[in-house]
Amino acid sequence: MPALASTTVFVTEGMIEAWLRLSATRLRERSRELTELDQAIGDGDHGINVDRGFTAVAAMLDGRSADPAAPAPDVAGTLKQTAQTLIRTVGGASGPLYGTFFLKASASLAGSPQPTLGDLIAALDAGAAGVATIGGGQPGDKTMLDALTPALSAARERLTSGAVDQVLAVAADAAEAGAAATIPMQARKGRASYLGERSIGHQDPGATSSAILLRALADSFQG
Amino acid sequence: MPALASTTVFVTEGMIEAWLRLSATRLRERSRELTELDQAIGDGDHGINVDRGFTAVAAMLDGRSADPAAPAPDVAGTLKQTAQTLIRTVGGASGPLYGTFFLKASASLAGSPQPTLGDLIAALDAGAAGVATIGGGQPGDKTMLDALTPALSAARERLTSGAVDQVLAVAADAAEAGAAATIPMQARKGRASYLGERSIGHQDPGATSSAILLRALADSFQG
Amino acid sequence: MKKLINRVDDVVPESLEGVGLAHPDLVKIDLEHKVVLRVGGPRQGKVGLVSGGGSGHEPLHGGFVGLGMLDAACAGNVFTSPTPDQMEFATRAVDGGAGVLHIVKNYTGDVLNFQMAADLVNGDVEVASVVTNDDVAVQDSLYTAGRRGVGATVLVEKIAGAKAEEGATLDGVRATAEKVNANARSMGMALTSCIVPAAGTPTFQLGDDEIEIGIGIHGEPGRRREKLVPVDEIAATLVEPIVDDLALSQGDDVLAFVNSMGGTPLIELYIAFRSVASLLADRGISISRSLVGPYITSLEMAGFSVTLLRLDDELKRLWDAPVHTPALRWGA
Amino acid sequence: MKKLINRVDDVVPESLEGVGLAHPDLVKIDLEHKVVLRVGGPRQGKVGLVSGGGSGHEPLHGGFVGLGMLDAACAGNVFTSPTPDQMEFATRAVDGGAGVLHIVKNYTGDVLNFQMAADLVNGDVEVASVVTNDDVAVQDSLYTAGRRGVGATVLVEKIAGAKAEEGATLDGVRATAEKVNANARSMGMALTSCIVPAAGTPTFQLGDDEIEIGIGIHGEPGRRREKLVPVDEIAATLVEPIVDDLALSQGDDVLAFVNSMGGTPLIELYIAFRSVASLLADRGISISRSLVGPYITSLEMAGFSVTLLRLDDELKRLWDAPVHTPALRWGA
Ligand SMILES: Nc1ncnc2c1ncn2[C@@H]1O[C@H](COP(=O)(O)OP(=O)(O)O)[C@@H](O)[C@H]1O
Ligand SMILES: Nc1ncnc2c1ncn2[C@@H]1O[C@H](COP(=O)(O)OP(=O)(O)O)[C@@H](O)[C@H]1O
Ligand SMILES: [Mg+2]
Ligand SMILES: [Mg+2]
Ligand SMILES: [Mg+2]
Ligand SMILES: [Mg+2]
Repeated sequence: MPALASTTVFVTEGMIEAWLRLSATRLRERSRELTELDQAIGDGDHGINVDRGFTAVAAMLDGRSADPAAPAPDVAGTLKQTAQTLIRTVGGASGPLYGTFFLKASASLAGSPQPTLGDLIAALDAGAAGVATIGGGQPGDKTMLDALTPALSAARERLTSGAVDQVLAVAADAAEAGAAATIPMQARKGRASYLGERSIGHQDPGATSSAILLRALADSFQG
Repeated sequence: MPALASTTVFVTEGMIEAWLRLSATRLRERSRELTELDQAIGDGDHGINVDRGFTAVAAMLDGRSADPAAPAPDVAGTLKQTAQTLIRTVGGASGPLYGTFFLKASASLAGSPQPTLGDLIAALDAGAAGVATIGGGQPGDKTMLDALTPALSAARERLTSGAVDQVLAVAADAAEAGAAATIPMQARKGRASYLGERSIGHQDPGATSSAILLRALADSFQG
Repeated sequence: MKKLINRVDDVVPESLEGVGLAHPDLVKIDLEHKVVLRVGGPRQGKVGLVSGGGSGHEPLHGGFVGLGMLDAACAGNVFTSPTPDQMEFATRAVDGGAGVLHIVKNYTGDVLNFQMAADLVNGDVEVASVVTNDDVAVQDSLYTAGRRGVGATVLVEKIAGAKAEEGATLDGVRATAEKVNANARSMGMALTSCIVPAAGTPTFQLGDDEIEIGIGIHGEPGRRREKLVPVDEIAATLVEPIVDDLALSQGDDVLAFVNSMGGTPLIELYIAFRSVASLLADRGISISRSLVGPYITSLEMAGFSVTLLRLDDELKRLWDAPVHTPALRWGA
Repeated sequence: MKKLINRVDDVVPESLEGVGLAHPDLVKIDLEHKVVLRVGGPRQGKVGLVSGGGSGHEPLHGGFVGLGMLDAACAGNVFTSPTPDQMEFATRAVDGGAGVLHIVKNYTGDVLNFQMAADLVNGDVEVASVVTNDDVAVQDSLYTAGRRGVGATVLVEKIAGAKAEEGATLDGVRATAEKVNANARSMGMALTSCIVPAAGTPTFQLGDDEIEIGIGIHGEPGRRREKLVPVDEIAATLVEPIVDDLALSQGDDVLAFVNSMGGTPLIELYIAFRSVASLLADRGISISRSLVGPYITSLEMAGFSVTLLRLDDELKRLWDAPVHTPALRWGA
């Protein structure tokens, strides 16, 4: 993809589908790693949970495209179906949280039939805000917000100056750095908070899966 | 002890006590080994059982001798108290079986205030017969009878010709050989019989504890 | 991993099917939603009780569906909260017009999913909820997820169930449930880890002489790791913070619940009960009701937890009221 | 060895004490004789039921003392038959003039010790005995110790207990007990070994993918060692010899008892129950009563056993009769 100034680039439904499918593949590949992170400071199911959820998302996309009667999907609609699928199949904390993330992102795009990359970043920002609202957390609590929040603000900063791939690459980089930065944190939200000081020294599984989602976003839009 | 022809040698109560105490020591030392044999073809308690029983016998002897009011014990009385102690403290199969062994031996000596070694061998023979009666077993069934029966017939054969220590040494040798000979046998009595062919290849724990008793008899009378 | 299962993915549905086959007089299973329903429901005019949570804690919750306890239980995947659609289905299924109480253990996932479910039935079914949070191993704080819900959940389900059976209103049942939760505290420990079937490996590793104090019911690490000590000492470590937090004192009357984490056999559990009883006797606290057994477990984990509930006459009456479920039965 | 105990030597007495402390309304403990006694005994005119055996099988037997089941249970050391003096004490303590039934599992030690006890009370108390021998994993033969007594023992205690409660004579109670034993067969398997506290090490070693088929309740080796397979297949291996030996056929009605060996949690046990139910359904055999849980265990051993009892109207009535013991309770 040529290095266009990213604010003017349109995000198609096909690009979102590609992102979701690549996310499903990556989460499956790294499911065991995520579960092991969750064994250390949680209950050892995070990789299983997100793998189950995104496998269902991929199946939902397959089912939809195999159905000749299905209406042509748009970005907001796909994000909403993703949210519903995650809420229905994941459970645990990450089900409602990722569900809310995609639901709020979808709502933010409801009025944009042809969203730009800027709209998408704003939508994901709304998604992260939704996570913060229902979960009551904020960056520094050792949760997925520690990957999402820095990623989206890095993207926002790059938006006017950078090309699409740069914008999403800095977001993915920031998400990965944010996930790594959870290691020294003491958890204040989610199951890891029960551990108190013993949560220090381990990377948060949800922040890690969020970084995987953002890297998949960058890679799929670039590809 | 000089090498007297053994039929004419008297067996004192003190000799029986020495035997019982040495048995208690030996069974304690070899308790784990007996338990491991029982783990292979039984339920893993034989060493624990006989150790508990003979520890109680030793305690009974101690208690008796510490009691100034206790009547002077005789051989038959000590064997009977041993039987009662074992029946009360061992449980399992070996409790009633060894209990019967000592009870029947005691009964056989009831009319002999000054038993000879020959009387003792005959008494132990009666004990083994008691084991066969209540247990319904016979030599070859892979039980304690495979040590007791050959030991007592070897002793009987040596009685008229041999010295005390020889008589009891051949008995102990025969008991140990008998215990070893249980290895290739398929069990027909006791818990090991549940195993069918899988009982083959293991030495019977009860035969082993019987051999320990007979070796203790030889060693204590010699000493 | 050695388990009595067919396929990892079938663990929860097949176990639910087994419950249905073993107790057809008490429960029916909706396999699509993985919900255990009391037979003969919904009961007109009776407040419905719905609970649920991750699987792996059996008999909680499905084993407590029946007369005098729950009307429905939603089963999630192992150690994973069920989803809002399951809870929505259960809530609608048990509503007899008097409203439905959600009994929720305080975990982020359970709380969020039950909240979403309540939103989904909003306007159709009146829903109240009680969140159990009795685990004193966790520091309570506004700035964290707070204490976990553990053993008290069983007692809430029994006692609120009896209250609902008496014909109380939704508010009344909720108030009783909250009273139980407010008067109960728990703490647990583990001798061994558990193995989440889909993970296939132990959630944590303990040395041959190590125990985990303050364990939760998902194999999540506890307060600290210690050397194995006699159970009298372990029991003291668990009982003291409970007694302190409940401010129990001489003359108080409690229900003592000594719970197996799943792999601990009764012979040991009763030794632990003896330790607990003697610690309470030392403090002049009397045990007038007791419950000993595996009621809220963590798969095959070995270990136990202690829950104490301060009793009054109402709680005793409701505890003693008839109950007939797969896992708890008396008076009926 | 990690266990919730204080000292190895105190395991049995402290566990008994715990039972007494947890269930003072049902049982009292004679610690000197290690006997669990039903409160309010002896009952004049009622046949007394005494059982007992090695410890480590809890709740068997002490957990089954109470209304409609046992009058006394003698606890031996772990996996070691109790001694005649314990049984003599229990027999005398429960005799209400109508005689006493000894319920004995078929192990050489149990049989011999109960026989000695019967001899000790001869002339004072009329004693009858029933020897349970339901384990089809063991070949029955006159020339061996015969089959082991396992799961049927629980059913005998329940059903003979109900018969005695109805006021039947000693002969009548004995006949009912024998009828249950004659119509019941069992088989078990293990995923892991157990550890006898005094031994301190596992009784046997199983590989990470191995199971023991035909295990007894003392960790004694079974029929054969196999690779772990899905529980549907394991259940078939256990159910087939039972169905054959009982000659069960289409239209028969059974009680299906799926028992945890101690360390197997309910989530797995219900999957096993489902397997058993589907195997029986395939053969047209209907399950009209069921029992699922840890009732005759082997310390912390993981595994399960299946017991099937062919039912008729009398057995159903007696099974359904009220029972109130620490481990089994309904109708009272
Ligand atoms: N209140 C919260 N806000 C944001 N993220 C949270 C919150 N609670 C938990 N999380 C995230 O969820 C992750 C755990 O997800 P998962 O293991 O799937 O659920 P559960 O904790 O229910 O087992 C954590 O690593 C954390 O990133
Ligand atoms: N019928 C019998 N006759 C003779 N000896 C027997 C008989 N049954 C068992 N034994 C002996 O008892 C031993 C087992 O004793 P022990 O382990 O103490 O009892 P249990 O088998 O009840 O656990 C066996 O090794 C065997 O030698
Ligand atoms: Mg988790
Ligand atoms: Mg043995
Ligand atoms: Mg979870
Ligand atoms: Mg034994």
